[in-house]
Amino acid sequence: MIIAERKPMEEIKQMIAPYNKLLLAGCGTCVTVCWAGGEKEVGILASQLRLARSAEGKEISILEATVERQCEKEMAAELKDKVGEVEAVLSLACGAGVQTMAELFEEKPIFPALNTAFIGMPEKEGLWVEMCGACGDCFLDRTGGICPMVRCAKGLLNGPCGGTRRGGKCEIDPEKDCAWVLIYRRLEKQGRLDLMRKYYPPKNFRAVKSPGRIQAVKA
Amino acid sequence: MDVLVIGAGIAGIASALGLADAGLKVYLVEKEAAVGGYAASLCCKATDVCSGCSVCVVPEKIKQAVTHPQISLLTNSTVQRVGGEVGNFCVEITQKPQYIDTERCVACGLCAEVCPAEPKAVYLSSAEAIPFSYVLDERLCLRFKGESCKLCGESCSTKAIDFERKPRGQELNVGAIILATGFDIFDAREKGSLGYGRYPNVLTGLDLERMFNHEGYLKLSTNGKEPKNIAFIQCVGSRDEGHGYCSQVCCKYAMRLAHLIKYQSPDTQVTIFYIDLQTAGKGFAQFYQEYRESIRFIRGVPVEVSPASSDDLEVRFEDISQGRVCREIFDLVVLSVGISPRKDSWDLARILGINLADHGFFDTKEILNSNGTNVEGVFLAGTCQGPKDIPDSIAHGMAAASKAMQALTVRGR
Amino acid sequence: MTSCIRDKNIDRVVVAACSPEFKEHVFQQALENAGLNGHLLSVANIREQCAWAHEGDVTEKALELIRMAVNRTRLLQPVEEKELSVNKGVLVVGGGFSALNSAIQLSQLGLPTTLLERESTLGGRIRELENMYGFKTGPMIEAAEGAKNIDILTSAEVLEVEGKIGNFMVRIRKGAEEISRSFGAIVFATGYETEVTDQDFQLKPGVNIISQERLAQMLQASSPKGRPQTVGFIFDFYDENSRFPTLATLSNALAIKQKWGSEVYVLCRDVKVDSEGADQLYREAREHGVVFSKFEEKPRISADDGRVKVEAKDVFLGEDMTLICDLVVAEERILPPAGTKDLSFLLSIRTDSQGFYQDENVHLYPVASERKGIFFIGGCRGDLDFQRALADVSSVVMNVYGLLSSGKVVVEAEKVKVDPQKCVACLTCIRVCPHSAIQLARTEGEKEVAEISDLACDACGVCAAICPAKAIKFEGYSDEQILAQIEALGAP
Amino acid sequence: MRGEIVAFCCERSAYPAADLAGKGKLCYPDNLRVIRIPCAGRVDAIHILKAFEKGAAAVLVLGCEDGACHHITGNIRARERVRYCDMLLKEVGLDGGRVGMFNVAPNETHKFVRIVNEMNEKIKESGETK
Repeated sequence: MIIAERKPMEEIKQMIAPYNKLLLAGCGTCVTVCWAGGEKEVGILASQLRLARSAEGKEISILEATVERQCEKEMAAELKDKVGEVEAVLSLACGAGVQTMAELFEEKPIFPALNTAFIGMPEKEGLWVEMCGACGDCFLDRTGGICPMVRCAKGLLNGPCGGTRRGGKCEIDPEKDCAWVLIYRRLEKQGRLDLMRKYYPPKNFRAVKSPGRIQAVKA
Repeated sequence: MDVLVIGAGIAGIASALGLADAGLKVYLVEKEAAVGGYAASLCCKATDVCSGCSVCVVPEKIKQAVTHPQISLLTNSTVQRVGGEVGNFCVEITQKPQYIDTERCVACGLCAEVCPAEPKAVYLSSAEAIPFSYVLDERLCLRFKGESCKLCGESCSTKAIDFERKPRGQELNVGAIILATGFDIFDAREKGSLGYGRYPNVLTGLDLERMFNHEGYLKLSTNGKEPKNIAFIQCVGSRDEGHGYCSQVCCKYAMRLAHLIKYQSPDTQVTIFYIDLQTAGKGFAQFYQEYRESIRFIRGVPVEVSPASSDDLEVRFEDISQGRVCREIFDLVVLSVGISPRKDSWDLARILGINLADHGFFDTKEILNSNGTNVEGVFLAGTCQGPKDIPDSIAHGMAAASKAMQALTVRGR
Repeated sequence: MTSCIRDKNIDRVVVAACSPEFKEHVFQQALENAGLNGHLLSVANIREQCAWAHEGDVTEKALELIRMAVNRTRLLQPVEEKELSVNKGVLVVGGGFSALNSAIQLSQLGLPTTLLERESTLGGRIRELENMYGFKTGPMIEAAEGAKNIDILTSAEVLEVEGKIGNFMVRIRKGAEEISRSFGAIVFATGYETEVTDQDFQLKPGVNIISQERLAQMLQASSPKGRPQTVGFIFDFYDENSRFPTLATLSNALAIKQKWGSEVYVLCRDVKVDSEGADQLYREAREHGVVFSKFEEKPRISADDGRVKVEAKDVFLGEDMTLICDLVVAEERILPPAGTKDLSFLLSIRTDSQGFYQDENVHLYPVASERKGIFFIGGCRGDLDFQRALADVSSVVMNVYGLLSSGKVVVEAEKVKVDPQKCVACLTCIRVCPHSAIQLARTEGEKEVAEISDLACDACGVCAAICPAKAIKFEGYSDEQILAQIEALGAP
Repeated sequence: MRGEIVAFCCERSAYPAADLAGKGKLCYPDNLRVIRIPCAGRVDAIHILKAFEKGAAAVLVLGCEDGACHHITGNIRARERVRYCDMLLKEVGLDGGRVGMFNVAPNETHKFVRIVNEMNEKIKESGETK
């Protein structure tokens, strides 16, 4: 799932400074699940912006709407009427959603209210951790299902850096586990520790050719 | 089958709720005008966090009981006579005249405004009282002194006042009876050397609880200042000649109150004089270490409190760890008074034909059943059986309800 | 009021009067009597929180409070009551004193009970108690075995608990096989464990240092060979909250005096006498010549030529004393039973700071847990004495009986409900629900959404507040209804 | 700004405490508007923000004592949420400290009155009452 978080308020305020009629568009999928851009967050941000404007003694009119997935043109198109009523749109979707909106409503400025952070999973309610860097060349088969590229602070592919702290914690952030300690333990459990001895050449980061494009063969 | 619960303190309320939730009709008889007993007059002892005193459970249980469709509440009422046997008790109850109808009174206060008596003969007993209604005190009312005053009755817009009310008797038919008459607080004046009742700055733990409830903070009655050096004396009316038992509540309430005082004003000194600290029990271990750091504990029970100056008190005690008699000055002495059996237990014991145990609490039939009595169908709940704190009283009240239910079910078959 | 509602065809009611605390249900009844759903009512509290709370003219405020109530009432929807049937069967986990007694009492009230014991025989630690209270284990087990509606499963353990009060599905391993059964409520009476080893202070059980349990066995044996001349008891050694060990010590010390006539010393910090009859027992022990010595610092224990040397600083004497004992009875530290952690995780139930079942929350005492229909009694929820454990037993019986006896429960249907269209199945509500009342509905052919059990829900609204998709509506306290009250602020 | 104090009161603790304050005739500022809620954990950021939008000068969330919440952690969640709201308000230029979470037991009337009075003093200082 895509994890995002709200941009700093100052940045948002600057983006929308020239406009007095706005649509706050939420997205009902990934960013709802990670508490960043669902209907609730739309309401909170709208309220904040109204308060900010009224503190400055200025008017603002805000429409609020949330669609199932902003990254689908058909779904984003549901916002057509509302977009027509406003001067600009503040999208609380991930980068894909913002761009879909921008493509769909070319005549209106579409601003991102979120910073899209990573692909991750919830550790508990309200805490998400990065799991996947979308490198396009998955090698989880040989690391016990743990990706050192994103879960090791240094992105090392051939074992730990040597700075691992007591208790298997990361040298850079003692709050975090050393990914390679996790990998070792996992492989040990599976009786596949021999994989630790193998050397793997530097990763080919050209697997995903930007701009990425995947064509399903069956389509 | 219906059940009678005598006493609407926390144990009686727990019993009544247990049975009512199981679908039985319950008569909850209370001697006083308001329900809740002692538990309802205690203060919350939470600081930043709940200290587990359970006082906040009480108003909620009261609310559940008074709004429960299966519970009939009879306040100002006493049991006069009991006949019959388990499954078919016949109980005679008398209700004191209710000159002000609690159902009609809206507590607007007009009656008190017009009352010419001094002090006023109509008043609210307390803000916490439930039912919340004015009461007419016949000892103060001019009308009951032969005058023809009826100002309050005329002022009452809901016509709640009726001077002609007579004591009301009624007979109830019940299958089982639960006694939950509670306790008397030990009268600290009996320990004359500790000065309660003679020196204004000697208070009981209950006085302190009520002061926190009514004022929100402590102040000395002599000079209106906040006390800065406080002594708690444990086991006043417990574990001595006449009271060969531990009252179970005093150590914990003293420590919790002491901690609350330290929390409100950290520069106040608090000393607790004790024999054995009773720190066992769920949820207390985590606080005890904290208490040890903030409170001074001295092993030994003081024998005498005497005035040192106009405001201060001198406490003479044997410090056991030093093996000598010491004197120290405090500005407030709190006596951690214990739980005593009710003085009127004897009357109920006679009416019901049940036994009293050595200390004066109601006697239980056997060690395996602290709810049962020598009379089948009569059960004990809460502190009328022996000292208990609020959670234990609730548990014991529920247990009595369970025993009554079982007795009725077995008979019903 | 009832006739007015009926005659004028009124569809919602605002009462501007005293606090709803004690009277709301009266007005609700009036609505119901008029054929109107009782939830279509708001009470504007213009007495306690307006007229009585301020000096001077508060008419403006009263009007505003009424406007707030009117705004809320406009949006109210009826909440219907629904009758759900519940399974009357009760699962009692454990086979010790509390478990046996509660099973017997439950079955007497006509509730079919299943007793599930981990060991191959029933009884648990009851035999240790025989010494203290003089009752017999055998008849108690026989009573349970003889009762016609008690089903006994020995050598069995709980693997999984699913579902809600009234219909818990429990997966049980019995020996080699696995069985699944449904129960209306579950009572855990898994007891406690004890530990006597303390390496740091050399207080480890051996020939001369024994546990209370071992002592109880020795006392039961008719003629012990080589009666110890001097016996020392030590407690308050590990922690200072031992209630049950104190009682065991007092009664065993007395028993030794009476049976063996040994010199008996009891070393402790404080004698815990806050249980019924404990202070009397303490007196009796002293009268029979048991010597009590209190310490502030932990005593030092060492071996001394086949005997045990105990050195402590007595607070009464103010000096060091040395005891040479033939036998030292070590305090048993009361611990939660093994597996408590796993089981509490499995049940999503919190334990207290000592690791026992049941959170330290006064509203759960004595026997409830945050999940309706799951109860904890006796030693597994804390260091209880005998009387308190018994009170637990009867309490839980009353609780369970009140819940299940009629075979049905009336609930407010869908008071808190999930809008399946809006729910994105993010699991947030499931993770935060304090009562484990929410689960993913796995209806075939439809998308998975969160579903709130009317039976298990306690209507706190935590889920409605946290739902990022605003898919949860709490009728009476919905976002719209709360915001409508705010909307009325200051508006004339 | 008109300067109301909106208090979200848990119906199990602060709401009865407010009632009891009235019954005891303990006076507190009449700009207090109590909204009854089932648990402090029911209060959401949007409720608090909207109250400010509607001209409230301060918002109080009053729940049970920590460790004595019927819903185990409802009051702790409320505290976190209030802290979050304080941050949201700061972001838009409203001074911190005008939203607060406090614990009140059902019989702690004096504490209830003190909390309301203190908040009222605070908003008076910043000149936002009528």
